[in-house]
Amino acid sequence: MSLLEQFPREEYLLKGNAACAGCGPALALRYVLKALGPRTVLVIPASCSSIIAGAYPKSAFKVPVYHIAFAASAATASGLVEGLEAQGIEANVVVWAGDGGTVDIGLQGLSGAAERNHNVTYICYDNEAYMNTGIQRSGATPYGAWTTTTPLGNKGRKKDLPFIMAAHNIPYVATASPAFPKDLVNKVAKAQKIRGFKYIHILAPCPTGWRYDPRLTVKIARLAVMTGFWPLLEIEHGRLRLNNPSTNLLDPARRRPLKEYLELQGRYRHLSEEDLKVLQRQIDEQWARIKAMLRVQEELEDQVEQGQGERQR
Amino acid sequence: MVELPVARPSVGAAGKTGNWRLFKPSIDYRKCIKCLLCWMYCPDGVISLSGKGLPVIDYEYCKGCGICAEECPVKAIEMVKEVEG
Amino acid sequence: MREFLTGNYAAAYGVKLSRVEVVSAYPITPQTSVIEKISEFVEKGELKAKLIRVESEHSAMAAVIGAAFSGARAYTATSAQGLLYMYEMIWWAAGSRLPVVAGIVTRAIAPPWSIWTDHSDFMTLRDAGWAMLFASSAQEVLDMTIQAFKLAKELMLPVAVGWDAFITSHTAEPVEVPPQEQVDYFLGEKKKSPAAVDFENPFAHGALAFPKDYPKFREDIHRTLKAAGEVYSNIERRYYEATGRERYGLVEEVFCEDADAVMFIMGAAAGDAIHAAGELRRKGLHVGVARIRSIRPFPRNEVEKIARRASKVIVFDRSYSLGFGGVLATEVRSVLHEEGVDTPVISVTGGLGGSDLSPEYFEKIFLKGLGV
Amino acid sequence: MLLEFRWHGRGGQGVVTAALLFARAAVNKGLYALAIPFFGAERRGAPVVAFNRISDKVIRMRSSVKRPDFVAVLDPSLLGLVDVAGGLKLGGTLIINGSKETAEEFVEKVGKRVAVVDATGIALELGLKLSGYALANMPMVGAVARVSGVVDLDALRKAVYDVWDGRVADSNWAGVERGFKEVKIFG
Repeated sequence: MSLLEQFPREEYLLKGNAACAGCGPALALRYVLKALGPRTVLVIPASCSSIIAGAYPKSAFKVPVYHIAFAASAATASGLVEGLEAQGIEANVVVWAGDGGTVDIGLQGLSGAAERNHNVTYICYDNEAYMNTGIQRSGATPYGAWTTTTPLGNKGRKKDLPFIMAAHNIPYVATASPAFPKDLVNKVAKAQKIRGFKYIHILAPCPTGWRYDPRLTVKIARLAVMTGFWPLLEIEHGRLRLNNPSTNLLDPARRRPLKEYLELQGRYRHLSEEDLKVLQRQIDEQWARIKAMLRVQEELEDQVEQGQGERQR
Repeated sequence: MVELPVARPSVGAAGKTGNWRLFKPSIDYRKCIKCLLCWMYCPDGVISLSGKGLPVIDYEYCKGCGICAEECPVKAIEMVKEVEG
Repeated sequence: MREFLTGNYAAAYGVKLSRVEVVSAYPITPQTSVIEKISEFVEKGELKAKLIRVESEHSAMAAVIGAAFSGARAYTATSAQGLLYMYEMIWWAAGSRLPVVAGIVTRAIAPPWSIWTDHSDFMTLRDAGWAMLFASSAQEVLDMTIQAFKLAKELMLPVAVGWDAFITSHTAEPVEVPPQEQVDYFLGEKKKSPAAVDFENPFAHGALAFPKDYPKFREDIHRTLKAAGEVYSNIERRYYEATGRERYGLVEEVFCEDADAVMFIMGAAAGDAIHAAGELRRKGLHVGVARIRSIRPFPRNEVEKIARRASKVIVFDRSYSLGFGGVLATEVRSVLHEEGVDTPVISVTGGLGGSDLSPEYFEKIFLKGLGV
Repeated sequence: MLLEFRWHGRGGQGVVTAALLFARAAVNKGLYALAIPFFGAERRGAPVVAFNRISDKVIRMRSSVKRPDFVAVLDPSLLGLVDVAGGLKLGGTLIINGSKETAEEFVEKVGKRVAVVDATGIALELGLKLSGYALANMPMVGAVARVSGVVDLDALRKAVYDVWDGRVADSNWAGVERGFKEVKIFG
């Protein structure tokens, strides 16, 4: 399939918007909207995207948008989708929220909406800090990263929201990256077809906050995946699966050295060897957990299969 | 009539963002293999395709981030300094 | 049909008759039985609404906002802490010009914990761009809830209908429930809201507005609410024409025409004040009660007229602007000052946290006001 | 005409239900009635009160009843605990769930007209129970109706069958009817 077949030409994020040059979230949103098409309504909480949108009376989005307060996006989407259903109107209701609006202030509402399993796709574009207000630490800021509120490097550990969402037993959870647009578009398209609450978490590099030359956005996004920092995976009806190229990265030897990812970013400039080890360990633990989960999942599936076989006998 | 705070879709919601640019991507069409990766990776969607399938940059809105130059597999795009005036 | 209903059940009947499409709420005493009754209607199929049992009041209002943005008729109800928790969204609903309706079962604000009525929670809505109506009986809760949906649509603003915890919310009384056809006729065909999502001509709702653009949105809400008194009066008239129910206006006047002392009061305690006024009249004292039914729009003309006739105005508040004084009293004084009415105004605040307001209590206030 | 009632009982005994049912019956008689629960943060077992105001005109007064014409006491154990006769009007009547002895004792003590009915006994005989409590409220509604003379059996019957149906309605109705018929006035 050619690129053009996979990515419709139609642009729904219009040019001349207010995103910074080289904006990872803008790139990701461009893909998301191409995957969803015009019958989509975005709910956007306070975030960079409230600014990317441009200012009244112009909007950079070619789809309907409801701009809402920080904590309220998931609940607003709940009401929106139920209201549309009540009136027999079909549309994709999609939340497009940053990491602060998702893992911090919006988490209560997100958890509630997920538990109620509304037919909503919630997409978190994660640039790992409050970039819109000027690079303050969020719950999604990784260990060691500089922000204006962690001037000596973040001591906390990045909140693992995809797995927290998976624990809600919603039908679909996925991670994605703008460096792998085909994977991203496939996931959004798949989510669109599943009824219920879908959660997609996109790691979206921010040249302004991560302190790098904007031309490197895709490269850095790619390295985040290739070093194993950001595994591409999906959890469909509870079943975890790695996606290419992360499928190969269960073997640590296949992962690129973490340093390659970090050294391109000014926010890690001060990182000590000790810090690097801590961060590396976190990544190794993450992969060990994924490995264990895949193994347990397989064992469970075998058992269920055997059990069914026995009952049949 | 109710004064509704609604904004309509428009190109250039933030103005002519081409003037944000310090460097300008320049495509060497002799090298271009029409892979369209530049089109795909452009965060601003300012690259369109000519009738011949060649990428064309809209300099009115290109912010000059340089992702296209970075991702071009045959190095057909070069970032050149904007000339003043 | 005549039913025997509590104020909260009456609200639920109002919601049902208004054919609400989305209800979203979070439980809080004393609001709960509104939503319990609505749940019953929905589960029994008597009301075809989506019921979203959210995880917080902030989400309750956010969901109602989302529903209104979809174009659906939406309702929520809450009290006290719940209202304060949804406060950010309260402003959002008004700023968005979304015609949602909220029932506010008034309850004192903690700490210390209290589940009983006063109007402090309701009064926090004053500056937020909502129309604010206040009922004093279950009948009025039902009528006002239905009227509120019409008012919201005509103003393109959210409307709050308040009533007192327990005294109204849990007190049962005979209520005339209008037949569905009458309410359908009154509310009319549902038209597409200009603020609702549009896929053919998409727009972004609530995008950034620079200082040159922002003021006009606020000014329009201000203008709309200031002029809403006439809109409400028309609605009440049309409701009367459709159902034959009573009409009160923005202020219900009892014995006001020839009163020396008039008491402005809002909510269920007005009934006790009216009773007291009746007793005093029997003793030859000319006192009257002016029950305020709408805080936004504020009944400027009515207040002015009533106060001009009287020699003494008493304003009874069931809430404070802490550190300043009674909220209603402040507004009444402001109107009288602007209109050049020099009738003396006595401000009395009482009944906070549900403390009982009896006719005897109001008799004393009247006597004090008259200087007897 | 304005008659005011106060109901005493314990949380879980159906005091509010009694006030509601009684008011409904009054409405069935073409009267205007309010059933006013005094809600506290009461829990099961704690003393609770509810009120009725009944009139031939619309009643706007909603404060708690302080000078009742009739007081109903659903649980005899409250007699020593709560000032059940407090504020009772001159010529008012206390209607107590209890025995002849309780009544005589009480008449002496408060000097008021007292009526008694063995509501608990009736409830137990009819199997009127909820979560372990004998529901004395049904016979008490009947007794209060009879003593006050505000509503008759027809109005009560309609009220019961408006609120409940099936077997629950039948047994509740049996309780109300027996309370109505078995109440006795002393003093």
